[in-house]
Amino acid sequence: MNGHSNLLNWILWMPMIGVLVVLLLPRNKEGVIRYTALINSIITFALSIVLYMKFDPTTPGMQEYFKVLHPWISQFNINYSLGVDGISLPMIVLTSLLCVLCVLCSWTISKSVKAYFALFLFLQSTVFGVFMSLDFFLFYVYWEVMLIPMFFLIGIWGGENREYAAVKFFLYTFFGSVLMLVGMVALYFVSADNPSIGQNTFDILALSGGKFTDLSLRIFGVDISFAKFFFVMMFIGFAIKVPVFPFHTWLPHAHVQAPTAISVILAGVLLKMGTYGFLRIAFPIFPQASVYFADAIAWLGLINVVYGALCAMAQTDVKKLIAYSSVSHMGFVMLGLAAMTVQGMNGAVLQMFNHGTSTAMMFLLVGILYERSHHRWIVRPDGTKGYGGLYTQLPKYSIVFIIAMFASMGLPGLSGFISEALIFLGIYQKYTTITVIALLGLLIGAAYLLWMFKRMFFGEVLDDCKSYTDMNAREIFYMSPLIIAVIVFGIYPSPILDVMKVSVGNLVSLLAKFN
Amino acid sequence: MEYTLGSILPIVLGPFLAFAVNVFLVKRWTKLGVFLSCFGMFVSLFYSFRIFKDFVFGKYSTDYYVHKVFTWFDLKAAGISDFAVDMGIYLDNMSAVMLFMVAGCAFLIHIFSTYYMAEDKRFGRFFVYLSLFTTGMLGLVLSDNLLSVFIFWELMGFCSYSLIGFYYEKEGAGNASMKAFMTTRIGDVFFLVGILAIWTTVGSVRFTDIYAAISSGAFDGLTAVGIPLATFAAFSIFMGTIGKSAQFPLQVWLPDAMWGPTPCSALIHAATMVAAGVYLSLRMYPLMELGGITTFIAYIGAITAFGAATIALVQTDIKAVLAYSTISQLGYMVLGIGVGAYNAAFMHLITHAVFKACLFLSAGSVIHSLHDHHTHAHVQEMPRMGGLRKKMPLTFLAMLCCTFAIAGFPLFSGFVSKDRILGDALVMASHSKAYWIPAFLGFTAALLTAFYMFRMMFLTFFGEPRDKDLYDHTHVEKLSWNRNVPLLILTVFTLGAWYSGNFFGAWVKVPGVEHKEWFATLIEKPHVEKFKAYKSLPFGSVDTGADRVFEESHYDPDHGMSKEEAHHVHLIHNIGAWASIVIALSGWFIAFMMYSKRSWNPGRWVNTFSGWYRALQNKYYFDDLYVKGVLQRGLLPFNNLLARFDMGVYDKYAIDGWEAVNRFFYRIARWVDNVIVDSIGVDGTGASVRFFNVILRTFQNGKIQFYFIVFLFVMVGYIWKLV
Amino acid sequence: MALNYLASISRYVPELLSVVIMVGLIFIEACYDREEKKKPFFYLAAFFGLTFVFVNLAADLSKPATMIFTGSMTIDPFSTLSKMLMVLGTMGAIYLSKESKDIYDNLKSEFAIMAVGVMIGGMILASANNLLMVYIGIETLSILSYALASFKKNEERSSEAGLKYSLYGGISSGIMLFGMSHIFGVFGSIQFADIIAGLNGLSTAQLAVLLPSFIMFFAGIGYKIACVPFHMWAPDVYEGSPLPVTTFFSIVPKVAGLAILLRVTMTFFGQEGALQVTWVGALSVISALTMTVGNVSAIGQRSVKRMLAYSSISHAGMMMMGVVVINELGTRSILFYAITYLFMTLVAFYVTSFVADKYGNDHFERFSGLIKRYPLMAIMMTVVMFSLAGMPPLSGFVAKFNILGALLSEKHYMLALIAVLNSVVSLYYYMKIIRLMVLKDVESMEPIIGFGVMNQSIILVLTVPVLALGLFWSGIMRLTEGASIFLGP
Amino acid sequence: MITLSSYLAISFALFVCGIAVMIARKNIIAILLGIELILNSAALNFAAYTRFVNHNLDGHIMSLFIIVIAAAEAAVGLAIVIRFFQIRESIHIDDATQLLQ
Repeated sequence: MNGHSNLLNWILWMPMIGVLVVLLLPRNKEGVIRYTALINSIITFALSIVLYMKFDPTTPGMQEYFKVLHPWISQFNINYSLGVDGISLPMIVLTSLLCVLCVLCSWTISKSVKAYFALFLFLQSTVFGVFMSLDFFLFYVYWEVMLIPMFFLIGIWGGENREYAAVKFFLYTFFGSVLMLVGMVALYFVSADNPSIGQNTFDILALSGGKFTDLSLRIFGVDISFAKFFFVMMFIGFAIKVPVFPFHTWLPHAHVQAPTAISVILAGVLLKMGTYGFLRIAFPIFPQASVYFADAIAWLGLINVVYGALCAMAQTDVKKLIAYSSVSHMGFVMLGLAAMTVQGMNGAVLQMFNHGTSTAMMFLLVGILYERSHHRWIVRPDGTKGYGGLYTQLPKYSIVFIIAMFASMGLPGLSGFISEALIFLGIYQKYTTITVIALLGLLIGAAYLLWMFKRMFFGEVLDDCKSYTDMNAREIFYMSPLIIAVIVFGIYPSPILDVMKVSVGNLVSLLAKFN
Repeated sequence: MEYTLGSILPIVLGPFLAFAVNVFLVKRWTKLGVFLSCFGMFVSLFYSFRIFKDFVFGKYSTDYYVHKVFTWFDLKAAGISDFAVDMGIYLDNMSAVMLFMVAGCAFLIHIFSTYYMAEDKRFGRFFVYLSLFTTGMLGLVLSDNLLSVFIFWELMGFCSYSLIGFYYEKEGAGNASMKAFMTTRIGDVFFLVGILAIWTTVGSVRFTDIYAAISSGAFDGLTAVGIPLATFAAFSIFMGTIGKSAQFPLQVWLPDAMWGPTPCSALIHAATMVAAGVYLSLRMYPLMELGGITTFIAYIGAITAFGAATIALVQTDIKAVLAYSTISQLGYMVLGIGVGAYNAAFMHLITHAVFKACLFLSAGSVIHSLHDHHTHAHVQEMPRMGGLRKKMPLTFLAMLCCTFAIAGFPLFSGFVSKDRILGDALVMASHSKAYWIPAFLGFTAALLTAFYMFRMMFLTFFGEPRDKDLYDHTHVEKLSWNRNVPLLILTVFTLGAWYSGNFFGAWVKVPGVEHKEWFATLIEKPHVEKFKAYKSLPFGSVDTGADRVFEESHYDPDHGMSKEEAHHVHLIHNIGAWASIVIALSGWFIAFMMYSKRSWNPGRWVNTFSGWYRALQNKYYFDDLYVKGVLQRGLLPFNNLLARFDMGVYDKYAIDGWEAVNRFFYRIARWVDNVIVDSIGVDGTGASVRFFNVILRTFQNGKIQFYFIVFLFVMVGYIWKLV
Repeated sequence: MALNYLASISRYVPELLSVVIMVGLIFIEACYDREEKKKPFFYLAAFFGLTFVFVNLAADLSKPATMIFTGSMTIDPFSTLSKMLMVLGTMGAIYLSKESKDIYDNLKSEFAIMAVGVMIGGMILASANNLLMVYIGIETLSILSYALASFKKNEERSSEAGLKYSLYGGISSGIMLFGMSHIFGVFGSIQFADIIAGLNGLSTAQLAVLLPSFIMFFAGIGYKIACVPFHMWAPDVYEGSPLPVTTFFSIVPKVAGLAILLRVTMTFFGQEGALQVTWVGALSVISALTMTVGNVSAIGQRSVKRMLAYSSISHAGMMMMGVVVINELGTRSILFYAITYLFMTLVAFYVTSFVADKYGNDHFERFSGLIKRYPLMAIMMTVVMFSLAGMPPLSGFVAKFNILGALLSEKHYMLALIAVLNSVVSLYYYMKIIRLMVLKDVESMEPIIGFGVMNQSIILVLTVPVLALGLFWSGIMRLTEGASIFLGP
Repeated sequence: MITLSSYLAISFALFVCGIAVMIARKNIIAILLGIELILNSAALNFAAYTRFVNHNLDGHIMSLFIIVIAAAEAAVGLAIVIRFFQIRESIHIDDATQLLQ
């Protein structure tokens, strides 16, 4: 394709336009505000579909056709440069899709609607920014700005313990990202010494390719490999978002306290930003360091899988259970990344997408249930059942729940399976033991979901469940895209795989050079 | 016959489309939906019969096959990877026979269900699941690689989950369905490991490629987690069988599967799910041999067969008896695989499928007609039955034939297949001592089988009705096509002749060859070196097999052994045959004496072996071990501990602790400001200002001056450091 | 080299102007009778005058750097910029004093006058080019500050603050002088220019004398910047003195002190050598300590004012990191930081002061639910808090980014890590206010008089740069690029 | 013969005395005096250096300014002390502890 397109600009700024419109609308016109947000997000989604259509899967790396580049800060050679490749495209589509659904599912929000939707659209735009930006500085800015709307969305509209959760999420991520900041600036200043770059730059593409392998730095008179040191820095930065084991504890709080739509965005998109960071920045810029640390990453991923699953099994709060389950599932992604094989990497990226859809379904469903029951206890603290016999009470809901559950369990025919199978195939080639243990994690994963389902849905209908109404048209409407996605991509994953396999392949071959 | 997609795909698409349509249809137009599923089944039956006929009566060759493949998805990137995941259809004699059996049983079960489930309020949904379930099994049989086997395998797992939990108002159903899914999934996980191991070694998971790889020694010298790779892979895959086919120690889920409606038990126990496990092991037989785990398999099978049979002795629920008999029979099949009776094991799979389906359906028809009008529940308890043969003669007839079959009476299918397994077990035992125990257990189990099956018959149909009230409310069986026809058809196929070919072998007789047992002739162990030549065709293409030469199969009763060896084997086979006849009869006799003539009192046995009796009633305490021991004592407390650690300890102290640390530093700062000063103020012995002791003792001190002191100290410190 | 006196004066207009303003203000003040509460003309004059000074300075920016009064003063873009900052800070403080209730009405005008005086001291300090000028500048700065600190005449805390400030200032200036005297002894001149010349051929004995003397010299400056360990007076004084004064203290003297610190560093330790190594080592330790102590102490505070005071200490530490790296980038980043810091501090103190006026104290709880009552103010405060913590895309982040860049360009990795981790800590206590303002429920709905339309709009105007400089900062960068230290022709 | 070193010795003595006074005495006035001592030691240094090392006027000017500014500083200091005294009726340094908490 020749010529050039501003599509990325449009996708990136469309939500911002929405923010402006919402802000200009009067506070009491809630209906209008809702519809504005909805229309805006739908337009964005349409644009992202157009992007998908125009995307040329055969060309590796960033697509020239979509590149946007304006100089921003000339002194630091910082540019406003956007681009899209096979790794970011699925994420962009996923984000725009989920945002539409989230707007729909936050229809019932009644507390200061205006602010809510303004912040929400703002959040959407920043997330797009993270997935599109090719300039490290820009990436960092978006990465950080994203926290601000998130903080308020959790802190204002969240559950009873929202403040603590919001602050925790904020500080945790901020801690990680400042470490990343140091790495970023350090890279900028060493980049000039590198003959292949020649100038100080934040351009991710220019920086990537393992150009800093033989640098070293002194701290307290000790010589440390530059690449390794800053890989660890960035690893911590991204690992907190994923979240990888020692840094995972913000997630249960945030997910549980956040309102439904925000939990969906959190689990569906924000967690992927961490792994996306690995794919876009940490691995390409420090390939040799990442190969060096591959074992550690694999073990951490394994811990995620098993630890998350085991913790999930003990939860009595549905949302918390699902939160831990996504800890476990992101562990699979980490395993796939650690494998650094074609299957593993592709599986990881595919899993990023699939987990986005399936876990979003789970959270949406929990939200629907919460609107009916106003609690989330599987087993109340006093030991009585929180739910029972929902299968009889809410048949439609139960069917959708089963689909979501088995999708996140990785049942063949539903989206989770293919990605997980690919990941396992990839990781097995390197770490047999880890694979076997991780598969046991898969087993536990099935166990806690089924157990939850059994406790909530089987048996006689509880008295206080008798009043619940089944899913209404709106809810069915916003669930249906996900149902379709989960089933279709479970049977025929090529639409996603085809756009990403070349880009992922390039990354793999780059890493293979340092193996 | 030319094998276009049109001639193969309908087998799967029939039920699948029925399912797909029904999902939306069945709520509104239930009747139409039900008809659709049955019709879909019929379509698949029709096409599978065509293939069956063509393979068995037409191409009379052991290595005839149809293999069509297509690429599901790929990760091809120029110069980086050419990884692609292929799917395909693989047809050979085995799958042809299997297809016919599955489609036939499933179809009949569908028909029966229209009778059995008619009053059920979820009539329609039942058929949705049924169609999907059958789709899974048929797809599994058609598939040409382990991955798609696994996919359909899991699909069936899901369906069994839904069907066992069909009456979701009951807690028990929930438990049972979860138990079934989880237990089988344990096996599945290992199966997946096996798939990965093979995939990474062979580069493909197609059966043909795996055979070729085995023959070319791709597994030699490789190891995984310290054991030879072949053993590792074989074991992992066999674990899959253990899970799916409810072998020891994962047999616990099958009895609970009774929670589902009876027809679905028939489907699960007979034709589809449990058969899948054995089928997989048969397909992977060369790998098992290579891995050298056949002895292990034999032991597993024998233990399962014996243990389940013993448990079945004490069951009073008619379906429970059948369930345990299923486990035991599956044990026989696995034992057959273990002792190398490839052909016999597969035959037993088929025969068992038929008579067990028949048994369950007839049990269903018994239960369905025994309606307790107090509790408005169907009665399954044998103690409340008795003398029912007058009420429902046809069902009685069907059940009787099946019982003969399963008990291994001559002329019935069970005899043909089981006897061969036992015979081969004897042969193996004669070769090596290691096989004595399996053989012995096998024969004992045969005795027990005969006993408990006839016990069931006597308790159910003979003697005087023990629950008069119930008996009187049971109206006499009136013929209805969708109740009795399936039973009768299945009953017909319980005759051994169909399989052994003693009567009908002539059908598949080709000029110049004498009587052949078509089954023994057409089904034989895959000769791995032949598969080097096997090639697949693109999916859409027309496969006539014209481009390949197939050697006509000839049945060698001596199995390529020397004369005296063969003589020895035949001798043992004959001994085995006679032995099993005697055993079956004696089993019947004991049951007769106990439950019909009532001259032997079973209670006495119960008293003498009370310990055993309790053990049997508790299924050897396996459930207690798993549920109470492993889950409630082991996993759940550990989880709670872990979760509490995660939030209560790690998060609370390691993460939120940083604030405390900050406050600590802050306090230190304050301390430096105040405490030291005050202490100096009180008695001038602040450690840090010892230098100024003299002055400080004489003079009191204030805060500002403390500032000065610190100030000066820093100055002095710097200067000290620098000079 | 140096210009003749008239020419010198031509470059010295701003300072003279400020003196004129100060004197003029005194006269105007005298004209009012003592019942007169609000003195419109007085403030009008003050603001016009200061604006005029500002414009003058701005015009000076483009002119080439030079030394005046026989090299005793340097007029270079750097000093000019820092002077501009001081002028702005003074204006902000004066406006706040006009609005605040924290100062007795009859003293408000005096505050303005003294503030201008302090500002003059700062200006002298900023362009001082010999020891004498440094001394005079610091003293002018200090002596008036003592008076300002004890501005609430009848309040014990205030006078005590003044007392401490003065005593502490006394000793530190004394020690500084003692150090200076030895420096003078070694080099035989008080002109920086001569000192640079003398730096090369130094005997070890001289070095042995010199290093302690420099440290003593630094004590004087460090006390003005309030860096650890010379910071102890700061919280007490900030707390004790009225809010406008605190605002003033946390801007003008700091900027002046940093300016002179930077000049001294660049002048004496510009070239490699034993001197530089020691100095850089000492400075990096001090700056890291300053930042950490400031942050750690700020967490424990209940009063927002005290919290801001401590945080200003930590910010000073941050700016000192720009001094540690002895290069253009450092200078630039310090200037940028100072610019952004000015606006942020002003807004923060404005809001705090108005809230404090309402309730009589400035505890955190007073801010709770502000968004419900004054959404605009709450949002502004939020923006500023995030900016102070260094969240993109706000100017505070860019400032931190510049400092970081300076550090890493000289490969001070450890310092950089300490800096960013500190910003995490700081985020925590800044967020405390945001949490209260946005997430908590409102205490009482009665209005806050301080938040009139005028004040709100002024706060808004002051916040605009905080936002704008975060996104479009290349302009300011270009401005600061020229602003290098002038070390003589 | 009086050399530079003797001057320096004296000034250093003054310096130390000043410090000692400031630390030791509780009377605020005394502390102010201590400050004066330190300043004087500095002034003396300047004068001495000018006399012995280099013969320009810088040192003298410094000393003069020191004297002047010291006076001014003392004045302000005393003013503050008076204010403090008016409030607390004491010039005891230990009374200046309001800002501790």
